[in-house]
Amino acid sequence: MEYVYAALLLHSVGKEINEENLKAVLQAAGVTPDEARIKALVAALEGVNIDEVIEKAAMPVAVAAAPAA
Amino acid sequence: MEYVYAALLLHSVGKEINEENLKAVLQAAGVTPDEARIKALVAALEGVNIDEVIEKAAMPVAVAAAPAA
Amino acid sequence: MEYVYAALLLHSVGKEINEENLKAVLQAAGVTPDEARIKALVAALEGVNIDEVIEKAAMPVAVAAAPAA
Amino acid sequence: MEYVYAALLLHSVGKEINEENLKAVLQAAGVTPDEARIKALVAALEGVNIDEVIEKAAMPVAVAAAPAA
Amino acid sequence: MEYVYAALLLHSVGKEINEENLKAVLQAAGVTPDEARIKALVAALEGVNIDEVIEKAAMPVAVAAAPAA
Amino acid sequence: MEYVYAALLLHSVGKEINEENLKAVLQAAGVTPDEARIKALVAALEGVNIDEVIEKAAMPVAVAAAPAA
Amino acid sequence: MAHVAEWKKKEVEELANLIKSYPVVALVDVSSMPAYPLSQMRRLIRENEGLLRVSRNTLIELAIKKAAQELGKPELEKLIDYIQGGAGILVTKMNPFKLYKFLQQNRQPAPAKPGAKVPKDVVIPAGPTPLAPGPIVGQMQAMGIPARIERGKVTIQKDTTVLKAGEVITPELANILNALGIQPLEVGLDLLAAYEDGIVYTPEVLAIDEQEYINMLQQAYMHAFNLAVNVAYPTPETIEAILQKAFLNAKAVAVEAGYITKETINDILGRAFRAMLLLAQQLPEDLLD
Repeated sequence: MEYVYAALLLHSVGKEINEENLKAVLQAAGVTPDEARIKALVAALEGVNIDEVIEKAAMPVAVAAAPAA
Repeated sequence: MEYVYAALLLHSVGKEINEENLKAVLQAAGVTPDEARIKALVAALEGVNIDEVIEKAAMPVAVAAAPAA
Repeated sequence: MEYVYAALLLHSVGKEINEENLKAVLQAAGVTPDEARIKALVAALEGVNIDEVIEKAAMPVAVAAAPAA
Repeated sequence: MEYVYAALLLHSVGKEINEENLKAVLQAAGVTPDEARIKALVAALEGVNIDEVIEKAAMPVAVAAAPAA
Repeated sequence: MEYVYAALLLHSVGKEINEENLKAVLQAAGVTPDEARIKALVAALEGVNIDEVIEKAAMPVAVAAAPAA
Repeated sequence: MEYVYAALLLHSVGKEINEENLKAVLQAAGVTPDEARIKALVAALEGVNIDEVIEKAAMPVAVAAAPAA
Repeated sequence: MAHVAEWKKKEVEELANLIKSYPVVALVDVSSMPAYPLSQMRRLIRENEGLLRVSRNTLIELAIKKAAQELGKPELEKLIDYIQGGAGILVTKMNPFKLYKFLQQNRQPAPAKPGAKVPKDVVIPAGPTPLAPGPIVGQMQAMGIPARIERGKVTIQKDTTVLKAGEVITPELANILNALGIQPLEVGLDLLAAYEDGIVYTPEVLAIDEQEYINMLQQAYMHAFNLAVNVAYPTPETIEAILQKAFLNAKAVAVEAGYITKETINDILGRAFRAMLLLAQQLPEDLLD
């Protein structure tokens, strides 16, 4: 998850989630970043609206009705 | 939440969550860290078992039905 | 399952779910597509709102235990 | 999710989830595969028992046991 | 709600929720305390186990309605 | 939580949540305020719409559906 | 006061002194209290740092005036407007709200009396009663109470509400309730008004809804909790929720992006699999494997 945390850290401070920024953060955390994983993450996050996803994550979870007894 | 993401990043790579490490990560993300917030976070995390806490969060929310008597 | 996964794959990349596309994907996966099933699948999916289905799949639903009567 | 659908398609027809197979399927769906994401996916799925994971996923959520009345 | 916050503040620091303490806290917040409201609050909270009340509020998971047997 | 209660007390009476006011309220409650925690709170609340944030559920809440009897 | 008897002067003097020596002065109506419960209440009040003195209404009025004058607190005189029934003076250190609550909590159940209004719903509970079979069974049934003889005892089939709060007890029902040992009435000191610090409080003001305060406490706590977690202000109470929220946020984003890690793989594969299942449900059966 360290790559995801790094991405959310960047997002929460308003920085772009790109390879360079991710690398900088991960290195500061003492990790040698894996190019492929960074590229994959950046690509995967393209088109994802992070604010929306987070907002949804906080939303109430629907509970299916218990089956009739 | 940036301070918390930074803390989770450090935790997930096995680094100690201390003032110095948090500062380094936040600075790498382009933030000027607030000393007070860093201190407060480090203090609050003392004695907290992060793995356990996260594991709890990862569990799906099971809602126990009140048993019919 | 493979027919449905092929349809979901096409849908997620914005391609039309038609006989030709389904065939191409299945063949690439090493399957000899069954003409009749492909036709039936395309017909059956017409009018189905796939985005809605995917949305539903994403919602974590907690199921209340069936109460002992 | 297209990479995941492609992987599950391969899995459901008994094909190995490797870079080559994923690429073929994605290309057949009209996507230019991202090397990094493919590598990351293959790496992430290594050692994962997909059947087991899927079986768990079919159950929406842990069901709290209803105590017998 | 200021009276209730004042009460929770006192409770959380282990101070008694009485007229004198409430007045002191409210005055420090720049409020001229209303005698009657303070008296009413003190009387209402007497014998109330605040920790218990709070714990109940803190449980985010709604309890499924007791099913009719 | 005493710092948060103090902040909400100030907020609910329309006073600014700044170091000075927080200190005054906490001292009135008999606490010796911790500078770092006060500073951290003031910093964390900067630019935050408190009325909105207090209503926003912090965690996903499961909403129980009334079970069919 | 020229023609006032000596004992009355003394009584007024004593009452006034009493009023002057306690912060809270209340008027109560003791007329519904039988002698024994009244003496119990006196003891209870003494145990709670107070005193109850019953006197003639006219003397109480004079005493209040005298005390108000001597204390220089004209607001105290307003209490006089609330003197009624068999008034008594209750002086205490409890604040008026606590006093009201105290009096409410110490009301005692009393047997049914025809013509009296009940303060609460009256329920005859289901189950066996100590009554032996007799004409009372027919009387109960006539009133819609599901009574039956079981194992030689009158048994009530299910909980039955026979009176709603505020309704009047009929003579027939009074018989039945008394036979069952159900006490639907309450006796206690009725607070007429209470004075403290220049303010006269009436029962309407003093009847606070405790549940409302509990709700407010819970709401205040939730607000504080939400605020602290949403702005990530770590406290011992919130640190876990903050960590969980951060984790859940990260996980939600990774799952949405289809970015597989050991924390997200179950969700991602599960999502894809469930999408397949849900879609398959919409297809004709012969299409499925």
